[in-house]
Amino acid sequence: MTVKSEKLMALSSAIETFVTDGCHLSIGGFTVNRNPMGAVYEIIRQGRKKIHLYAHSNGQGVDELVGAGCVEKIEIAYAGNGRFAPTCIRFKRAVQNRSILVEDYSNYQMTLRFQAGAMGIPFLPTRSSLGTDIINKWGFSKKIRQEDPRIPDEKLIVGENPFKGWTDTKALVFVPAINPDVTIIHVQQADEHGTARIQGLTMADVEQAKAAKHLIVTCEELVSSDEMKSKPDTNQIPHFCVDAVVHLPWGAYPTACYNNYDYDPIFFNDYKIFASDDTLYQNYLDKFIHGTKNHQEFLDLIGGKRLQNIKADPRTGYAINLDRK
Amino acid sequence: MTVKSEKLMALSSAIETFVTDGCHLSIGGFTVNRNPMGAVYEIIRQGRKKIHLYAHSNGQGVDELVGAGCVEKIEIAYAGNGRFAPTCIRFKRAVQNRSILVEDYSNYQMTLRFQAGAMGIPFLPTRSSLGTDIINKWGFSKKIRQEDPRIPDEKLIVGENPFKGWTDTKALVFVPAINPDVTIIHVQQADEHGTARIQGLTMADVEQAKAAKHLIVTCEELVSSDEMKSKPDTNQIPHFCVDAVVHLPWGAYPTACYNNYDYDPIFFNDYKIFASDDTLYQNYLDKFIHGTKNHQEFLDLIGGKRLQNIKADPRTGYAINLDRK
Amino acid sequence: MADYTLRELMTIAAAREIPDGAITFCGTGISMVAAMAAKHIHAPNSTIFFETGAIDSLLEELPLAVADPRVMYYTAVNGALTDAFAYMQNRKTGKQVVGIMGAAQIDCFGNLNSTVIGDYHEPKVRFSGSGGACDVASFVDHSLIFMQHEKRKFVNKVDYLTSPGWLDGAGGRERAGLTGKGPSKVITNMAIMGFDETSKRMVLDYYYPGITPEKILENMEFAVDISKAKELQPPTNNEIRILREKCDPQGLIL
Amino acid sequence: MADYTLRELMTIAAAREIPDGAITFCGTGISMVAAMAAKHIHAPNSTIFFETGAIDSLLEELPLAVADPRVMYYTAVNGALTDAFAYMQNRKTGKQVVGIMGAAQIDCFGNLNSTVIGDYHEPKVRFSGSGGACDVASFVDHSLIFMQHEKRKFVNKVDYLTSPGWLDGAGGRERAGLTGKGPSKVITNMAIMGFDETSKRMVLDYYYPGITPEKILENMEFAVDISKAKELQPPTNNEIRILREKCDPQGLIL
Repeated sequence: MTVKSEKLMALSSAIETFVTDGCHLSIGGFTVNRNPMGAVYEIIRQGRKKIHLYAHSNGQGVDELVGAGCVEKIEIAYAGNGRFAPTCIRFKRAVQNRSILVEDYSNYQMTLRFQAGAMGIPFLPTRSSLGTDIINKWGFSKKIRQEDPRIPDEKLIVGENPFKGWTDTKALVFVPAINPDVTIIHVQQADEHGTARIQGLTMADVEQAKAAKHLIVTCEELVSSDEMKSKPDTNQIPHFCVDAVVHLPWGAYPTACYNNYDYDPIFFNDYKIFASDDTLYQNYLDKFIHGTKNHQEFLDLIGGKRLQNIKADPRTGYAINLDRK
Repeated sequence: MTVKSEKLMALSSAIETFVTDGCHLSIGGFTVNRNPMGAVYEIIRQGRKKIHLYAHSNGQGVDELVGAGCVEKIEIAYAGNGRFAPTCIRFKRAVQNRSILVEDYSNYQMTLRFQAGAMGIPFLPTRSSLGTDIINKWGFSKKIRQEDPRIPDEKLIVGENPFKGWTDTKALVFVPAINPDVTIIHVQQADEHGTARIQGLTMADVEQAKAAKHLIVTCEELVSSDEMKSKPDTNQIPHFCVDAVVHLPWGAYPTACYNNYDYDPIFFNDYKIFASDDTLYQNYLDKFIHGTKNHQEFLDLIGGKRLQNIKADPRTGYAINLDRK
Repeated sequence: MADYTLRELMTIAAAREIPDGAITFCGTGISMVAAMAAKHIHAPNSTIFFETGAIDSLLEELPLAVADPRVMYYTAVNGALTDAFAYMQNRKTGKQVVGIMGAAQIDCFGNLNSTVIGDYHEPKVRFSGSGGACDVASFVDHSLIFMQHEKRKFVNKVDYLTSPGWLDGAGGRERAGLTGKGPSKVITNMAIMGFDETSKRMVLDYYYPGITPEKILENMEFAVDISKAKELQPPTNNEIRILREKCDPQGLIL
Repeated sequence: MADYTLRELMTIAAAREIPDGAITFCGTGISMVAAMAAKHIHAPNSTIFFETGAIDSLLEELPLAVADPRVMYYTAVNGALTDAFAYMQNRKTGKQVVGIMGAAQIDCFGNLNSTVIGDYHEPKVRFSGSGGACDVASFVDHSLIFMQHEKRKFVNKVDYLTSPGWLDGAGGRERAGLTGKGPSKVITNMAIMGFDETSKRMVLDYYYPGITPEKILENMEFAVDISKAKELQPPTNNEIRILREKCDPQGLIL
């Protein structure tokens, strides 16, 4: 009853097949953690343009896609990278240059929007942002919204509570569903059919995964279905949600992958310098991304010593006493 | 930093403190599985009356509370017990006698109602039940609804999609939140502060727990906080949601508790006979519930051999080759 | 030709309707056995899942309820009710779902009653209620219904409309705002009924060996088109063997 | 009196506002250290949690982001964003939450801007955006704000209202439909500001040793009532010791 899975792909094929110019893309992870960075770099290598990006707080992944010029529009809650970048540097520049269009939401709103997409409904209600400019100020004009059927005609709608006064609520903000053309997440373990296991916090990855029309899962470790099915309480995504499975060790690097490796502070500190200057940033892209054929070559350029340095301690799941200054 | 928890209670105290006559109660589990049966029997022993019960598909727990005369009104999706009772027998009788009032929802609707309660919002939207009598026919009159502020003034509301046509949806059913006065769930493991771990399917227990004003957790095994915090990916309910923790081995018996014990087919087959006759049922209550002081005495009456028979096999989590005819 | 019981025939008839690659939603009893039979016979890539949140259960032993611990062993994911129903309402995964249901009453458009006989407030007979049946019937494009073929069950008007079929026929679901489709087939102890593509009224597709279309009509309150009905191919030896050896070896359901 | 830095003083000032039993929502940086300090000093039963879904993290090492793997180790529950924000919006648990935020601009009602300086569509300076700040500010009854005390930051009107404070003052939140309360305190490098109980306008509660109320007013676009202001008690030796030894021994934030 086990059939060799056609979902198992090389990263380059998965990106080529599902991530097209102008596609609506969502990536998993959160700031310094479990961004699908290998996939992000491959998108940059393949030169994708005009991507419409959905993100709650995907610091590093967002900044690199924006920095490399892949992104045209972005719906986002938070573009920072913890202590390493209070505001993501290339993102900041792109918005100030007006080379990308941005529309702002709160983190919970973006999460609810993915959740609504996963649930197959048009919206979810919340009280978050009542009385704020997140409701009043739209990043995308009515015209832009109407031209792309994948964007709802209105940003957020304030409505009455249909159950008058129930739970002491008068007004609500209705946040519209997102159904990305493609979502990419990086997980600790998956089998060849796509069943996936995330360790540590799942962020909004599960909702993003289930909301998508196509789902690419890159995984640290490709394991047997027997191994996955032996511990089903720890799995989150069933095979039938998944379109492509890519075995990609260190696939979240330079962001962290809990129980596997930490984020690389050296990378982030270097990146801060590169990102702050256009020429240095172009050199960075030329050397590290365009100058490498694939994620393995990129990792080789970083060097085994740096990787060794951030390997996770088995007790805590991160690299203890790592120099993070 | 560890303070002896005041939440740790005897079952009788927890029920006495939180489950009052006329309270709105929700119990966890699903048909033959992980119903908080020890707590149900204690509610019966303490003679609680006029309970307003919320359930999606809690077969055995519902039928015993109804059978013992504790319940006045019930909002429910499914009152059956798998192959052992296509319709729960005492429930069927009580509805046909009109000794309880019942209001019908679908299973997803009840789940969404608990989820809305947990999310702190008045309703959630779905397409389920459009065009059906689940919308048209109310179990509780307008008058009953208005007299109890804990019941919304309307059962379900059909509304327009505020994002016209978004996700190809025109109409939606808005299902109102439930915030029970008290929820009781039975879990495999908890610590004295209330952090809880469910193994196998969580059903709607997590949503029911978080929706409640007060939460009682009965647990098969009381473990240290250290044990709980060492495997946090497998925990679902944090201590701050919990009001009472009760250590109650076999607390789901005669329903199953995954990885611990199976359901008891002998009990269910006997129950079917008792429940089908008013006198036999009264005898059952007198002997098994009122005739025992607590859950341990009840279990003693069942006998160790019966319990031994349904102990879970460690590989599968249930009792293999159990005679279930 | 295999020696078989009527219940086995019904199970096989339902199993044949489940395509390879389907995500099969099933309840307790015969529908679970039909889903298992499909997976063992012709749909190895189908996935059995339960409203309780268990996905792709091994079912080494037959569960007697959808919350039976036997559905939790060796699954792809052990989730929750929130997840399970969301897969059905989800626009990508919902299209792959085949739902299997039963009911106490059915009308000519496949609308189901599993709630009460008689008045809702003064019922003559109370049943279990919807469970997840209304949900799956509301959401998915492909559903199968098991029924006993009796006049009191195939009625002009259901006493309570629990689970939506094609509602009032052509365009009915769209008017109500439902996006999925009404039932595909009704599998009874006498026949397989389908629905007319245009009018969405029930029609007789297949009658079982030894049963006449006339006998079937006698057991329904409403008339159906029998003009295109054919006799059903009985189960093969292989189908019956798999059913008995792999799906319900303990004879708990069949 | 202890020797202390201004940053340490601010951290302690915030920590003192966190009651025992609180569920403390914090972001990256100084707010995380304040939450840890409260737990180590006077609020042992407080629970630190992050919008990313980590509940009651041990924080053996200081995280540099709310998604840092250090927040995932030895927690009560590792959940998801859906869970974390629901605890804040939930009517039972939300009442126990103390939120700690920062911003680029604040107005006299405690409304915050962390999105842009200048026009939204043609920003002079772009910041990170709301993250979870707007959510926690919308939901909870008790929140603290860290600010640098500068005229360009304490403004008559925020360029973009990212996170709701008391909105337009008395009754403003109710009119907008918000159920939680506006901010309790603003903790700056010069002072602790509160809000008038009736008007909800900012007032000066405490000025730091060596800072005059007049100097504080000079660093704000809008005037505030300074009539009830007192000098703040400096941190104790014990507070400073715990801060340095237990909360940020590597000096990553302070």
